[in-house]
Amino acid sequence: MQEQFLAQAQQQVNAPDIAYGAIAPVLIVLGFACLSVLVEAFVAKERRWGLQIGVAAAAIVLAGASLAAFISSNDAAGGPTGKTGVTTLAGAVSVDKPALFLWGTLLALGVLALLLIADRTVGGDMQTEVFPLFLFALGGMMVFCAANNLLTMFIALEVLSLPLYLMCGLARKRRLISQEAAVKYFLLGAFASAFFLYGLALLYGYAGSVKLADIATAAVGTDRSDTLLFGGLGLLVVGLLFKGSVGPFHTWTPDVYQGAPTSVTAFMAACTKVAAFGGILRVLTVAFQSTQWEWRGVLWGVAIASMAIGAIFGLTQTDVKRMIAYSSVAHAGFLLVGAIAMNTDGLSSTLFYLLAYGFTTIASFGVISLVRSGSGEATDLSQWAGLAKRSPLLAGVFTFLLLALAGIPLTSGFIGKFVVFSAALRDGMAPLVVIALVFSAVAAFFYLRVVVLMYFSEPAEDGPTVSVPGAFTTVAITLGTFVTLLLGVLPGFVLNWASSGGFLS
Amino acid sequence: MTPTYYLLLSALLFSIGTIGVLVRRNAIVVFMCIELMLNAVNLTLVTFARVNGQLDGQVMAFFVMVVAAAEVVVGLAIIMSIFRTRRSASVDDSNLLKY
Amino acid sequence: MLEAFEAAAPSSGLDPYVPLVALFVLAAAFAVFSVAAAPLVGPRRYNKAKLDAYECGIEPSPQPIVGGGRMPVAYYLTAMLFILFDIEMVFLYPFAVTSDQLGFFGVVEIVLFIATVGFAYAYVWRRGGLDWN
Amino acid sequence: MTHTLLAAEGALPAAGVAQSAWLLLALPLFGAAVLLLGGKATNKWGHLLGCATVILAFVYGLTLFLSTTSLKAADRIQELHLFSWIPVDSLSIDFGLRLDPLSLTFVLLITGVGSLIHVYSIGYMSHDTDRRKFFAYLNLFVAAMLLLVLGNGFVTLYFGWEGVGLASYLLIAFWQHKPAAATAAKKAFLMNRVGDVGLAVAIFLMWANLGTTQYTEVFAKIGTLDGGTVLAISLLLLLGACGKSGQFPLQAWLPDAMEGPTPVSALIHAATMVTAGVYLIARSNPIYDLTADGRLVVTIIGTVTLLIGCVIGCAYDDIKKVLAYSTVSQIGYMILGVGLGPVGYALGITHLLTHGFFKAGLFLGAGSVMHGMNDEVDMRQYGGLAKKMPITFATFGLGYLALIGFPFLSGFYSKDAIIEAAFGQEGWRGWVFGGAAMLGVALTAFYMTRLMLMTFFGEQRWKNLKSSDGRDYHPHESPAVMTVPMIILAVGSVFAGFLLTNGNFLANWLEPSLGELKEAGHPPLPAAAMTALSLGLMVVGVGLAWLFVGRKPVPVTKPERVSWVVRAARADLYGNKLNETLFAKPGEALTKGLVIADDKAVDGTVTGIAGALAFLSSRLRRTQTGFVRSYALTMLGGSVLVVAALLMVRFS
Repeated sequence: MQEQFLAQAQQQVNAPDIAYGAIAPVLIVLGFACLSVLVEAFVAKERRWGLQIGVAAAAIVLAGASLAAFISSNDAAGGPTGKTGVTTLAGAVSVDKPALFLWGTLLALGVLALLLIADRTVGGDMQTEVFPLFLFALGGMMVFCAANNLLTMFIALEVLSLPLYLMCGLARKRRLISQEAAVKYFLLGAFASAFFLYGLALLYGYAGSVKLADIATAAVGTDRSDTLLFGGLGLLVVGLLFKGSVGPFHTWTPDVYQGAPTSVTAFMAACTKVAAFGGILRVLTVAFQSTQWEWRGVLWGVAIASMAIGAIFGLTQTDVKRMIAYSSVAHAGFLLVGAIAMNTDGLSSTLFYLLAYGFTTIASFGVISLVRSGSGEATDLSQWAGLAKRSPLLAGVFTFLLLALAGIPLTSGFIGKFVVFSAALRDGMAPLVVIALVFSAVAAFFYLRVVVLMYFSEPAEDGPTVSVPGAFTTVAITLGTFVTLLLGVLPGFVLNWASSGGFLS
Repeated sequence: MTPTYYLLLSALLFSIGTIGVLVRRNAIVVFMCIELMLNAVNLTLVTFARVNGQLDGQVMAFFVMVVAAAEVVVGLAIIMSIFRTRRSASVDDSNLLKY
Repeated sequence: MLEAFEAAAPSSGLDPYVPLVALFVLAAAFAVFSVAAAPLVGPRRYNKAKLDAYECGIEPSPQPIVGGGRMPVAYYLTAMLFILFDIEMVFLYPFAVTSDQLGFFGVVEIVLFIATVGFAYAYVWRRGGLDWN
Repeated sequence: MTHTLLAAEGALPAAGVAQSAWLLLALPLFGAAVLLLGGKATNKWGHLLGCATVILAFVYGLTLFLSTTSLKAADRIQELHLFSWIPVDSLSIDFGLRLDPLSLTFVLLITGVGSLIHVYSIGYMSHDTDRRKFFAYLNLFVAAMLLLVLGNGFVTLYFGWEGVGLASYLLIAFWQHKPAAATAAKKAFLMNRVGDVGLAVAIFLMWANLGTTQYTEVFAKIGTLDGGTVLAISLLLLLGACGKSGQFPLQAWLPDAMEGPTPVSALIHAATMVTAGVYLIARSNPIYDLTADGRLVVTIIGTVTLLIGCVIGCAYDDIKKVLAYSTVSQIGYMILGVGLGPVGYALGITHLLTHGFFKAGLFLGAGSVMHGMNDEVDMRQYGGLAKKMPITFATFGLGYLALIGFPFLSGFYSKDAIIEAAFGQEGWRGWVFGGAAMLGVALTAFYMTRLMLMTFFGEQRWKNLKSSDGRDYHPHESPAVMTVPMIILAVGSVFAGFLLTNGNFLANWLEPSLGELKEAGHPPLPAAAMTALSLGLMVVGVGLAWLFVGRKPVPVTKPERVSWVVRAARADLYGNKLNETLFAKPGEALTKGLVIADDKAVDGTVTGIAGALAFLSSRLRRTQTGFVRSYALTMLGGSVLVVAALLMVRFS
């Protein structure tokens, strides 16, 4: 041991090359997050809210601009399809085509979520600390999608999770359930990261490195015991599936979605899912492609369990936020179907699905935040009866979004399901696709139940009022709905982008 | 040196932590059990670092410790705030969100 | 699995730690012995001070309802801050040891790191986290 | 196999007039958009715009048709590429239009009949406050239906398929304040979904096995698949067709759909949308050519449906439901026709066209009767209306004669051709299918004559009755805006059959799309004998109807029924209530049986599964206890399972 120390001491350590252009979006988001902390510290209370919105918006806009700049220079650098991407920071971060797509998705969804969080006219009863937390979480998600070794991935996982735990508990009005959501999410999240970490440790023991590419090399030929490999893979995947709220690791989802402030739920539902599945796709493709015949059957089972749990539990929910939570569990199952189709179609279709699902979900939560009774948001479904008579526009928009979640044609949800299932079919998973179709039919029941409730029931006497949305919420809902429609009619552009290239190891 | 014993010990600690999460009611104790799990992982990492003859595992243990510390702070903050409103740190009392 | 490790592990290397283990065993034995022996040999006379959670003079507040006492929130807050800033040192030690080899880049990195921690410190300070009351 | 060759060579890019074919979709879509987005501002002229877009589309369709007829037969398949719709590397779906004789035929049917019905609706819906919305939905329907028939691939077809489903749903539920209408719309929507799943899976199968869903490529490559896959695809397509076209076992929604306004019944649920299934099968002819078993199932479904439709049609007193079951039965004929393969594709389409004319005319006539009769649909309340509504009577009568196959009217040409082709099948099939189709002729004649007699002839029963809203009946002829379309359709009912079949005009025209019309094999009877037989059966049906309905006054309420067939037979001697006992009762029993089968088996399965799932759900959700420790246990259990399964897979 000491000899090794001495041996290493002789060498001059070279600083790793850093492609600042490639990682600029992440640096900007995290840098502005630090700036946002300073604003919290030094700016007077009454001026903080507006300033924080400005800082967060500037962060996302600048990050988006630098992302666009990098993409265009990257495309210009290579042949007709552009370079595949850059691996930087001594191989810790890989900015490849899927990572760029996911970053774009995260930033776009981040704008919508920020709009919902920033609107104080309807929901905003949170402290200004929500903004730095939001930026840190967003930065963590971006790193998570691009992390090329497991340790970076773990740190990113915590950077994205810890702020989210706190954001869940920020509601002032329904404080008890908000705090309960936070404590549940935190304890279970920490529990899951412990599993992830143990998996990481076992894989380190197996491969002697935590780089995804090294694990892939080791899996092809090493004398270490496969117990380490598969034990590690199992635990690692459990940690990832937890973040993606895939059943049976979904137990936190309904409680947390219901308890957290609605704008935070929107952010969490859309962006965490994007980040988690970005991570799952990268880990499975880059590190474990050669062992797919061993783990694929197991993930089949997990996907089926998730779809079944989401669809069946969702049927009898009485709270609209809980219902969307179970819908997200079912969608996680569909996404997993695409993620385990180990071909380029599987990758691009899952990326598309993530984008489509994210917009629809954020818009849905935006709508939910508008329906209020005297004691705050009216999330109990019985209060939604006959809403169409009171507010036809809102009910119409929500119906459209529910149809998108159910996967009816002319919505992005349909195209998403279509491309995911056809990718799975091409990979010879016909039985799984049939099961997925059955469960998407079952899930359609509970979306339609809400539609029927809104249109064909008599409104309750003391029903909720629909508050007039502030400009921010209006913009968020409009954008989300518009993108849902646009991707349902003209998905070509996004599909092209999603399928422009694979992972760089 | 037989790394197996270290690995077994760390697996044992990890299991004790897991079981602690399942059986203890006090949120702080539940949380301490999670910390125990993280530290069990640290032991595994350090053992493997030794087996592999590298320093990577030890460095990773540092990172895990820092992350664990951050987790402690966030966790205690959340548990404290819920304790202030509820006057109870039992995880079984936080039971409004269900079904 | 075991064979693989046996092969990979260096055969010696634990020797420097043997005294450490001995010390650890002795300490543990003493602790167990003291705790076990006290109720057996000591007189059993209790008063309020002896039943206090801490006997070093600070009154636990609020008074314990049942069992062990509760500390005021300020204790926890300070403890949390201590842990946080203390643990960050974990990165400074390795840096200090290898700063020669890391060169200028290492200095930049560690300054950035300290600055980041400094932001958090600024927040804590401005928000009154360091005030006892 | 001319068509397969053509398909393999691919279609020509559209040129000349055909390059503007997107107008066909854009015009009605534009109308729908203006009317829906324009809101109340368009109330005054909305119906006129709605008619104008469809008429313009018809005019353009006619131009296109004429320009295509001037081309060589081989050049008549054209494709108009519009844009790349869903391009992912290997999944590339183009949005394009296929302009060939088959799709153009449908364009003319849809826009032609559609124009007439739009015009008719101006009068029919004149009292409705939501007339603008009605026209918007109708335009939306026309656009979707045109997309369905014009699309150049199965995905485009599916898009249109769902679009017409949506329009149909909206229009059935147009009077949603009636609970029956809302229920019927829901039923239609749900039963269509069953069929849609079949179509979707068929498309998935094509995609998975052939890597494409464009017609040209699918048809070119379909021969490379093994028989089982082709059979599966053909059966799944058939399931889709059954759902949309109200074929057994998914026929139950169609009669309920009559809760919608009558023009909707005429356009969507008689002339166009419900024939989409026939179109689908005819369009997929290269697939069906390869699988005799698949075609056999199609013919069986068609035969069963045509009999079911006839029998139930005999039992109803509701004029629109009788017509609806008649539609079910006639589509059964068409499905039977296209199921016969190369000897029948063109025959099925011919019957589809003639049926489009006369059934639309019949529905408009029924609408006109209801318009004059306070929206009453029970035929027992009618009677002797011929004098009060002469134009309606005349046009309806012509449609009736065409439907029952009266010599030299439309139905005579198109239906007999199918019966002859059915008899021409080998062995037992010829006798079974031909015989069933022949029997259908008699039943059709019976129920339609019964309808005619109860509505237009006999005692004026309405004189002593009041409608359910308490008003007296004052039957009157409808305004010209309604009667003119009826007259045009009646003219079509009379001449269309002759014009289309004269010198095999339609079959030749469709040849580039459907292949050459083959002669039926070896009919056991000479053609003349078969014609005579079917005419004879028709006369028997008419005669029986007159015997049981025409001679005696029709009871205003349904008479009590005798319960035994023996007593029924005895009552026959007095001609007393024979109608009810011999036909209505077994028919009713059959209907009831079918309704029970429908309720208990089909609906029962659906509601049963839904109930079971809801029960399961209400139990299982209790496992979400709210205790964080039990959640952790679930997660731990899941993790142990995942790790154990991985290790088992690896080490077993």
